[in-house]
Amino acid sequence: MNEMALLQNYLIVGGLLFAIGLIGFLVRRNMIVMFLCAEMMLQGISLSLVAFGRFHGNLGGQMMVLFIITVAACEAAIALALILMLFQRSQTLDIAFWQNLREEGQPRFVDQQIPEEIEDEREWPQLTPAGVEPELDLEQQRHRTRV
Amino acid sequence: MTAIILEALIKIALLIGGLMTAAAYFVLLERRIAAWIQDRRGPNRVGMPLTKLRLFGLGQPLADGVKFIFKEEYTPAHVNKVLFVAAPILILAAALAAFAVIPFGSMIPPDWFGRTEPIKLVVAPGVDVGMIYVFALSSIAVYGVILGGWASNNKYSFLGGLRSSAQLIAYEVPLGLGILAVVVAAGSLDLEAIIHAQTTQGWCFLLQPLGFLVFVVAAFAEAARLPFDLPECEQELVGGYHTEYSGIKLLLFLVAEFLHMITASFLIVILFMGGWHLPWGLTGDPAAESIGWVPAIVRIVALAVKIIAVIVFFMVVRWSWPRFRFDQLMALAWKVMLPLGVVNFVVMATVEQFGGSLSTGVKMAIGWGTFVLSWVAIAAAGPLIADNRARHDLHPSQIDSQV
Amino acid sequence: MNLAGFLLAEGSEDAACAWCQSYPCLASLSCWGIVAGALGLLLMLPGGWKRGRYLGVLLGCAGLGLLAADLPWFGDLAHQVFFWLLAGTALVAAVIAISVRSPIYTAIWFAISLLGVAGLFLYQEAPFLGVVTIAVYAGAIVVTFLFVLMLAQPAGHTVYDRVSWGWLPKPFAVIAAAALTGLMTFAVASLPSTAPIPTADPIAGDTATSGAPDHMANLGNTLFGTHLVSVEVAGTLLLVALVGAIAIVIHGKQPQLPNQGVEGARNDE
Amino acid sequence: MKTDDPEITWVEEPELGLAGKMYLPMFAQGLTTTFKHLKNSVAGKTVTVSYPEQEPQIDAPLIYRGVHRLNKDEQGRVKCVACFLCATACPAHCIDIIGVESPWEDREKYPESFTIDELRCIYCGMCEEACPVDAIELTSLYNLTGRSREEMVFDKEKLLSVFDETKDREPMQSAGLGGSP
Repeated sequence: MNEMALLQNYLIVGGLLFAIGLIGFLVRRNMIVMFLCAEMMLQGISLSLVAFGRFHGNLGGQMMVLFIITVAACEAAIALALILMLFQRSQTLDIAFWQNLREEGQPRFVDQQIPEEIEDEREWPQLTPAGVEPELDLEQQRHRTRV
Repeated sequence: MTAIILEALIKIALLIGGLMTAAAYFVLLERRIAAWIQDRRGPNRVGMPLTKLRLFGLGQPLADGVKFIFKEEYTPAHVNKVLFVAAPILILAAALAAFAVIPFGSMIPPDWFGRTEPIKLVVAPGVDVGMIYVFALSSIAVYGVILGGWASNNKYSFLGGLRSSAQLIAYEVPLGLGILAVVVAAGSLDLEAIIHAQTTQGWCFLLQPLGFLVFVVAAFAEAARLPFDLPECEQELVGGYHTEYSGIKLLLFLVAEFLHMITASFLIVILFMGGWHLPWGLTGDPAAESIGWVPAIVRIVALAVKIIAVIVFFMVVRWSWPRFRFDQLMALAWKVMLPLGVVNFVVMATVEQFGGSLSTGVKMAIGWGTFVLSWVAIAAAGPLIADNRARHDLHPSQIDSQV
Repeated sequence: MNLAGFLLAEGSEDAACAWCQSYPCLASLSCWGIVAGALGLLLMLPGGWKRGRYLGVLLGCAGLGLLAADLPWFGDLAHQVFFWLLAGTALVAAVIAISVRSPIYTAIWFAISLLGVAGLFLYQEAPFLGVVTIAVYAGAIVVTFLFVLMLAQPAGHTVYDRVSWGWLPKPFAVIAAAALTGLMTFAVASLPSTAPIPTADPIAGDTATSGAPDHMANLGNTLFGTHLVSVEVAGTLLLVALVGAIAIVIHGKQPQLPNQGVEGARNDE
Repeated sequence: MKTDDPEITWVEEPELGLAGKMYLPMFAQGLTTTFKHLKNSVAGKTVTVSYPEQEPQIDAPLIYRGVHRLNKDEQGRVKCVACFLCATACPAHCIDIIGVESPWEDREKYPESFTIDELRCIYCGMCEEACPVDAIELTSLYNLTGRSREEMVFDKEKLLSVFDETKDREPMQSAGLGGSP
């Protein structure tokens, strides 16, 4: 098998994963999704490292990936704790909510337009709360069998 | 190449067929044992179809399967349809795929078609990371549970799913710690190599009783068997994460659960009870490259008998112990099993490193000494039984700031 | 040997594309592949035109196909198909992960992408890494993310999952990523095509044995030999992260009025 | 319930000893119990009966509440006097009586028709309690089955035939339980 071609393919795929993660990180506004995109970038880099390691015939690349996984685990623990705290304070996962952390003199970002939800909201039947006599409409009552 | 693929396919077919049949008959066995423990008789009616033969109810699994298949497969309107369907498929696939590296015997002699090397009785022989592969698939199974719970869009299912994923993640830590010492002693992650190591060193549950205990407790929790069946405790959560499921999808969940139990007992037997090995040379020379038919069959039977014994133990425990509360479950994982696993690992690693020349008797003494000492210490320091009573010396607002 | 070279060789030498000679990048399929992929991604990202998503999917697939066709071939069809099956899983799942609206689906597609990456690791004779990626990444980290998402996500699709930061960042992010990928593709393509002789690692041995039964032993030797200090540091880092996470959660639990944080954040201007 | 309610008396549970805290001895104890039951059941000592082959034994047939019967007196006449007390007492309204003037000297009325809807009956035994002449009784017949709803509505003849069927096994409760003769 052509080792060089394998390396090139792996590097391109790793680079693409990195780029996709980058776009996601810059474009999405949900904190957790942004975080997942950062993890995706780490995956792209891991792929390149493993490819290089194999090409050069030593295990250094795999070692790096092991440490990347370790760091990612630490990152996930801390980040999730922080995100939970932020969520408890703001009740939203929107990163734009915390934009008062921005630099001095920068204008505030305000959503220009909010697109309509594509899926229509459906109404689900709900149970009557306990202790309240349910109100049945006449039509329904007529069809009910009497015991 | 073709021969290898063909061989692997035959093994996969045998294994899946065998596992599905075994899961069905273990359901029957479980029901019979449950009945016997409760002084009942259990299902004993369904025998051969179209005849009057009853055969101790051996037709029951067939009837159960047919019933499940012909039940109305009801999908509630409020569920997330894609994930609702994907969850049971995922969990069953993960449960089955774990058996790729688990040996279901030793090997059979090369009698066929001019083969020279023996056929290993494992789908993927010589996988160097076998143990971690099983781990990886057991963590994939968590997806089935959590997605099934979430997609059902039902509070009970969701609570079941959340509980279960927390439980499965928490108990993976003591599970891994229990295995670590065995792996260090065997010097490999390959399950067959671990069996071979035990044939010379002695069975691990005699040498490392503490690790055995930690592993068995964690395996019970991973398989969600009764003292730890929080994901689906019927009394609190209706049915847990599969409350909304019916028909064949429910069957997939139930079969996957039994497969988890079978995996757990396979691992217990292989890692700690010597796999197919029997003492006094009953299973032939373990070091031999090739064996005759008699020891090959004796090995398969020995493995099967050990596994069935462990599964019967699983089933008897179900009716002997009450269920843990969720905080007790977590306390047991983090405050009891984790330290015990670490102690076991440190002691065993030290023995491996510095006491390689010690005799088996001394190693056993060290193992049992560690077990008794650390068990008594942890019982005296933090009782394993969490107190269920309300703290009446505190005002409610002191306990919970939400009040 | 790749598809572009193949076509150029087959095509008439007197190709009318003189400008192709002067701008070689325009002749390469991967250039157009990256452009198509970038456009497709732009259309697929949330906050866009609904119909455009289908067009985006088409463009994205076309881009990936062009790129795959332009990359050097292994010389073995089975390997080629297998590689692009795994890589395609990883990339397509990653694209879907960043373009779906529901964060739960993002996490699930990311997990599928991880499966693809793990498959690529296995294919690179790194079975340990492949399995560990599934066990740790997909099994623990992403499940924890799902856990938090399910606890924290309000019902239904939220506004901030459907919009981006205005209209500006989307095209710019995509252009930046496309430029990055394009540069890298050319850098990689211009690598010398003769492989250097693999330098044998003094401790771990060479790759020829890394898929062999003593792969784990080699890995363990390297990890706890050469990189022992790093292992200690990584362990310490894990411990610190554990303590830190618990500290954050405990410290953040201070009683506070329910709307205090909201007003504090909104009243900054 | 509030934990600080002064009405509540808190009882201290006894402290566990070391064996209790170690959990395993108690686990072994529990396992021994279950194994004992397992062993006994496998040896055949179960409490269940294999029903179609083996009839369950009803220990006290006189107080068992199964299918109704209408008792007859010594001359073979229905004992009922059509007083409607059972129908009044019945919480499920499953008894329907048409009373007409009696052809006999010793009572004023007798039931021309007496039907009980066995599917509607809840087998509470109130009719039996209410009856002043011990005419209606619940027998120990438990295996009441039928193929249609109509079949399960028992008329007077059916109820009297139940008496004929069961009178040898089960004496009238008036004799056994000290009621009026």
